[in-house]
Amino acid sequence: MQEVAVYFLHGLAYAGLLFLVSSGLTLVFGMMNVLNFAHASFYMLGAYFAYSLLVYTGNFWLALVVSPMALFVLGALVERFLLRKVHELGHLHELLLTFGLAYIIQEGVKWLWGTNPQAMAIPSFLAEGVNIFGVTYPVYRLFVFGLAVALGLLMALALYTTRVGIIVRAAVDDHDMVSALGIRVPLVFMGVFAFGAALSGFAGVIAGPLLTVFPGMAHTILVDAFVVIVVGGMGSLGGAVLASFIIGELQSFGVILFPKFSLALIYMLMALVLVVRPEGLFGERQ
Amino acid sequence: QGVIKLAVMEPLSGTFKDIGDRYLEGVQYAAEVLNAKGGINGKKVEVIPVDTEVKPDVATRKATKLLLQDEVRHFCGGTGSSVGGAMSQLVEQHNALFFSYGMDAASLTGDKCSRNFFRPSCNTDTHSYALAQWVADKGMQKVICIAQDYSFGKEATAAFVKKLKQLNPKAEILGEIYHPLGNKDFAPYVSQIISSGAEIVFTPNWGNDLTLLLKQAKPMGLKAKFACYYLNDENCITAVANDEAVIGSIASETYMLSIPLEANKEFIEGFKKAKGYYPAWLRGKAYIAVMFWAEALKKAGNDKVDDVIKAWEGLTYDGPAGKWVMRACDHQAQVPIWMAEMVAQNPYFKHAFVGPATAIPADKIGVPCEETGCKMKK
Amino acid sequence: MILEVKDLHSYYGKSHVLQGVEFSMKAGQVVCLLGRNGVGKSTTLKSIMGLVQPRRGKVLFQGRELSGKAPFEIARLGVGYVPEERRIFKSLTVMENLLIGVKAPRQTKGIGAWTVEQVFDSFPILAERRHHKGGRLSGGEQQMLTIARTLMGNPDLLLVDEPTEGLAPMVAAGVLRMLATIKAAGVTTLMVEQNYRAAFELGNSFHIMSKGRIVFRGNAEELLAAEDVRMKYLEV
Amino acid sequence: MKGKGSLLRWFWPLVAVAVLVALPAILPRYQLRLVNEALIFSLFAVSYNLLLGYAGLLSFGHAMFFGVGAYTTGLLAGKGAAMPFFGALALATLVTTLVGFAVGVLLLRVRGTPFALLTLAFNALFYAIAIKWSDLTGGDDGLKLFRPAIDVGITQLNTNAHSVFYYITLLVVGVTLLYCWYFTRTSMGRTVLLMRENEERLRFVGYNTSVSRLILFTFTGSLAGMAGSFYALFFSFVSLEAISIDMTTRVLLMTFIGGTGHFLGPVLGAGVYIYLQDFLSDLTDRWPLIMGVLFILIVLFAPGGLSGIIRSATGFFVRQDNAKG
Amino acid sequence: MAILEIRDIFKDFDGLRVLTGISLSVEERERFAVIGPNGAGKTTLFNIVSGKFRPSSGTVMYDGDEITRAPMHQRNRRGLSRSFQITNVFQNLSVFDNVLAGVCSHAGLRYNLLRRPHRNQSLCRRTEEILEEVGLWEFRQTLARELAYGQQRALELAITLSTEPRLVLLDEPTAGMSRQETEEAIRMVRRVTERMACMIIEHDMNVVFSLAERIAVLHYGMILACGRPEDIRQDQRVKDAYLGEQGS
Ligand SMILES: Nc1ncnc2c1ncn2[C@@H]1O[C@H](COP(=O)(O)OP(=O)(O)OP(=O)(O)O)[C@@H](O)[C@H]1O
Ligand SMILES: Nc1ncnc2c1ncn2[C@@H]1O[C@H](COP(=O)(O)OP(=O)(O)OP(=O)(O)O)[C@@H](O)[C@H]1O
Ligand SMILES: [Mg+2]
Ligand SMILES: [Mg+2]
Repeated sequence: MQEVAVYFLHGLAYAGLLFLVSSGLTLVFGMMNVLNFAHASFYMLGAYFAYSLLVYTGNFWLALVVSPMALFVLGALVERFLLRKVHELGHLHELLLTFGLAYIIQEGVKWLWGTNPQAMAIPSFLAEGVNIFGVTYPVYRLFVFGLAVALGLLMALALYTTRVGIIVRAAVDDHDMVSALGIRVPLVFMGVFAFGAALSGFAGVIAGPLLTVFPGMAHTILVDAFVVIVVGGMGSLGGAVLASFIIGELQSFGVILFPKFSLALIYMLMALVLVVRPEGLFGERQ
Repeated sequence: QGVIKLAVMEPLSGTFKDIGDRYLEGVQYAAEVLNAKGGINGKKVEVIPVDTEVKPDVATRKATKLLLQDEVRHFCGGTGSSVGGAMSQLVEQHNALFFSYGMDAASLTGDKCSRNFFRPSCNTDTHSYALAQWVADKGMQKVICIAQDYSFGKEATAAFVKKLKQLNPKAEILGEIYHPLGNKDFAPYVSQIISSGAEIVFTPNWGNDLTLLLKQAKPMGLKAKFACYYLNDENCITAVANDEAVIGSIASETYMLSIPLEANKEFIEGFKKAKGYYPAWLRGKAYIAVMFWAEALKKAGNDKVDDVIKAWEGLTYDGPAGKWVMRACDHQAQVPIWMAEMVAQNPYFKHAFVGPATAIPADKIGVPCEETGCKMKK
Repeated sequence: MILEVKDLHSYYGKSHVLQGVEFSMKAGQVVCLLGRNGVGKSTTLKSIMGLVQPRRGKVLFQGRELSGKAPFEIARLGVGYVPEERRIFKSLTVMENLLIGVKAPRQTKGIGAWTVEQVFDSFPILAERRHHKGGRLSGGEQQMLTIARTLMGNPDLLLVDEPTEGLAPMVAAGVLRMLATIKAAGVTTLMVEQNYRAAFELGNSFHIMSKGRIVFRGNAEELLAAEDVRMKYLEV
Repeated sequence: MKGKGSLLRWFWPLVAVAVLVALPAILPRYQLRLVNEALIFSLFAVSYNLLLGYAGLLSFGHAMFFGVGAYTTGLLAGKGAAMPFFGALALATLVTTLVGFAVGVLLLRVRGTPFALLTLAFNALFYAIAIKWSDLTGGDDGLKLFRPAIDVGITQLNTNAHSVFYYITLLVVGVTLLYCWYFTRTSMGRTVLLMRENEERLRFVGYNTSVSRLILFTFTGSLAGMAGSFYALFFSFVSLEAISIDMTTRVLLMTFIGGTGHFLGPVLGAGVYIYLQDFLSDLTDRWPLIMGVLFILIVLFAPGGLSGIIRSATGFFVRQDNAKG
Repeated sequence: MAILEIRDIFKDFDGLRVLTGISLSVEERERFAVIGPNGAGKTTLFNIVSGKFRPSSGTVMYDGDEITRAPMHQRNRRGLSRSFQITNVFQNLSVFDNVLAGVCSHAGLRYNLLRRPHRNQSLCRRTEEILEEVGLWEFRQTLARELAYGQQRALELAITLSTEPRLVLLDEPTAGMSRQETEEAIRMVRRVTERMACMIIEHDMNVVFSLAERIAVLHYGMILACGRPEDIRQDQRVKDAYLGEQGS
């Protein structure tokens, strides 16, 4: 019983991380119909920015705040000067653009920061273990999960109670109409894209101390995030929550339950969902 | 008159750049040392770095260019068994020479062995045997293995388990855990290790998979120590960024800074003076291998491939890592493996690093010629 | 003149849909655009709103040039648009649909100064449904919601495209009554309506369109009198 | 009049063929090898473009077919099994055809972005299989193989000779590419275009678009498999690289840099990519970055790729098809 | 004998009931019109007959066989063809290729890997014939998207006819046409549908009354009335619900 609880906790921490990455991805997809391949690259950049900030200032909290802000700006620039340019060429081109961008960021990161995994120091109280369920459990993992929940709640609150949230959700439905109601939709798009980037960057910062900072980190989480949005339903925030949770737990319990298939587990889940409900758990049927 | 061109086939860009760079530094230093003494047989050594990107097709394409356009006959490299396989195939076709100081797959000197390929280094079998020997010597009973889920991880684990069972039939293997290559979250695996109650954890993990395993194990309260293939890596230790997580664990390698031999002390001093940093791990491995190769050239008296092959077979080289013998039957060097416990206080770095090393002699861990599966065409 | 449209030409690809539309409106008026299917009535509204960019001609709203502006800028100047396909936001509740219509504060204060309460007064059924998802409403309710949503922006000029389309006669009558209320509040309305008889009381002026041009202008009596025009352009 | 026209029409193709045939006599061996490699990747890229450019399907999984072709060849021509040259080639192509069919069936229902995502997932799955099933694939160590000699009655052709292998590649790849070009004109090829334009409408004129999608997917898969098979024979070695997402990225870059709007675009792209890689990687370790920037620039400013640029500059790549409007 | 017979069709979209128990039949070579206000479910009915949607319940019989669940392409091959309310052609292909698609399909040349339709004399001739019939012959090399709207509608019709159907469903074939164009369209439809049965949705009463032999009036997903044009024109319920005072 105590074991089960521990594995459950393990799953939660990764699920939290995954949610922070995939929620931005799914939001951007829902609104702009663009599958952003560079989304995970923003996550990686978030981690690297934070790493550099830590090297120079030594202040983790500062990095936690500044790095997502930097990514917000970067995201806004990407949307304004790249994505919007190819918008009229269609989704294929937008997708290819983000793909190329991911490729460049990947190479750029290797160039600027090298290929060695880098460690990020965290405040010492976070580095400890605490005793729960009679076992030692790392505080940092609880911290990650806590942050993810807090951010998820904040986001839901923003999306479901504020005017901006209403606009964002309306623009998912029909953005021409939103524009005709006097709302500057391009700005909203830019904002959402930038916000997604910032969120992803934030996830990168908190992932850094847990998973180290290295050039492969974008790719490893990208595939998982894709699976999350396919399973959850493309464009659905609630779907992202549920799918992140499922995948986090699946990877955790999969280690003991299906050790032979650990590699293919999430693909099998995706295949299953696609057969049973091609539009994803929370997705809308076309 | 003339030079001997030595192409170094390493990843100099991409994910494994850091590995390739360090190997290359070792080779380059060896060339400097040789050239400072007048070269080999009166010819200077010219090092040609080649970026393989760890892609066999890229490696062979570039090597072919060197073979056909630049008349390069000598190649070396240490990263990526697949590059090794492709290269050994290529040099056989063109009758050139390829030697590796790092590619571990036993098959390269086993069923895939080639007359034109030499391995002046250890392989997975000997490396695992050495760790098994150490575990057996310490009388440890409860052992668990965790490895990356691909051919290397499996081979290394299989060899370890086989040897340990031989040496200590009472030892209990509590599990063989395989996780995906490039795994993100080790927490569930660490929990599994903790609940198994193992005394020692065998792991052939490398790169981030090793870093993360060590890093995530500590705050979860794992008490057992790790017996590692690749802990002798200063970059890994800095990335773990927690000395506590590594102290007491075991590193094993053909070369480490703390080898208590006079030749090693000389080598380290010279290297530190020339480069300003220590020739830890890969640099040392590459250096020794190149020096070994140079011995073969000296013995042959020229750098013609056929002569060098003949000369290298059976040659002995007494260097910074002890006495190495190049076996003729499979071109696998018979080398001692050095073991060291990680300690906080060390003369090299501020962070924890290898303590005093002890050797497990080559004859205890070698694989007999008949068992390698090598049928070399002469 | 609150709205002046001069020699407006719009295209969809190569098809020349508006071929020189000209008319103007006084503040407080209700003008009905009539005409058969596909003559360009909706396109006229879209061209004013900036949803279709006219290639030639001018639209002046309160003396300001609209062509070339983005829809949101036009909306912020005080133009409200009710599209013909309803286009409510399906995943938002009725309340949220209304809230989104509240524009950023603009310089000229709108006439009616509509609030949510007022809207609910005028459309009691929407008040009942305020927490329902837009997509679940019936066609008539959706139509009311679309109009109400636009009113929340307090427009000086309302562009309404076939507000009674596809509505049961009773519902349609309700919508027209509501437009009368809006008119009484002083909002200028440009309305496309197929069923002109129903709009007789509401409209100050009737423009008939054919092939992208306005071919007839007149008030209700004039329209009734012009039997030939009606036969040619409107009736079966 | 007609005779003159058709003579002119055949002039450039004939010159091209003559040059290609003469190359072994002109070029140094290494340069010939590069051309050979470019030829193999041309086939791969053309097959990719049949999906991307002609059918409008963005796949991130084309390397799985390439890889399956390569591995099958590796097994057939590896130790033990000594298949004849063309036998190995044909069998590898056949195996990929079957794999293409099976994957195609599973992907029938999805299009657009989910299609792109799922092909990516399938590629990852195949990669995982190649890693795990190391008894068969050699896992990370890869597979060694030997180019089988070809029996021609009295003597044996030594396929290890550069020019011999080059001529074989030229012949087989050339004929296949010729067929691909012909394919775009056959009724099936036209169906692919129609399908991209308006799949729903196509069903209402009596086409079973599931069948046509499946045929296309299988066909492009088998072409990619053939390219993979040649790749294996060319390098005499197969590694995970052949089935990795990296390989998909490679073919995507080639195709897009060359241009998706023209049949020969991907051929141009493959050539440019191989040469740029060879040239740039000697100059700098950062060549992938340069490739990435080139790719982005093309997406942004020249969606027609290099062939599009050449076309608008010189009118050389005269529009022969209406693959792109 | 009826070529098309539909019985008790219901259709829901996520709880929204669009069709409630439609039954009707179309005779061989009959021209049958469906009219009704926007959103009454006319297009939905067409979509069910042509196979784009499955009905929630009810059956569709074609030529004596049940086809309720048959995929669209099979229905088309048996001679059931449709046009679309919103122009739905192959925008980036030439007019000729648009029609050739249907002609090939009818000739069974759909997935052939060896034969080239453009080199097939008889197919090309047949395509040109159809283009002549709808008056698009001069435009055969033009890309479909470059056609004027009315011509696109004609192309829509040409594609529909290209598979030589026995029953065609025309969804507002004259929508968006000028009066003159409409007159021509009526003549054209009359001419080309002589050999086949035809079901038309139209809002233009001119078209409906000059073409249809029988009319069904759809209102809120139900058939309000069904009969000959004269009767429909006089029907009080129809006047109230749809025609309004216009009819009188
Ligand atoms: N997005 C579009 N693309 C191409 N053509 C269009 C588009 N929208 C409308 N059209 C065409 O432009 C013409 C004018 O359309 P418009 O919608 O303005 O007509 P309308 O007078 O409002 O007719 P209705 O009574 O049917 O609403 C029609 O022929 C229509 O088919
Ligand atoms: N795919 C769909 N999903 C949900 N609702 C739909 C769908 N298609 C149609 N509807 C709804 O079904 C109703 C009937 O639509 P339909 O298109 O059949 O009307 P129609 O009679 O053809 O009208 P029109 O004359 O305007 O073409 C409408 O309220 C429409 O919103
Ligand atoms: Mg309209
Ligand atoms: Mg309709």
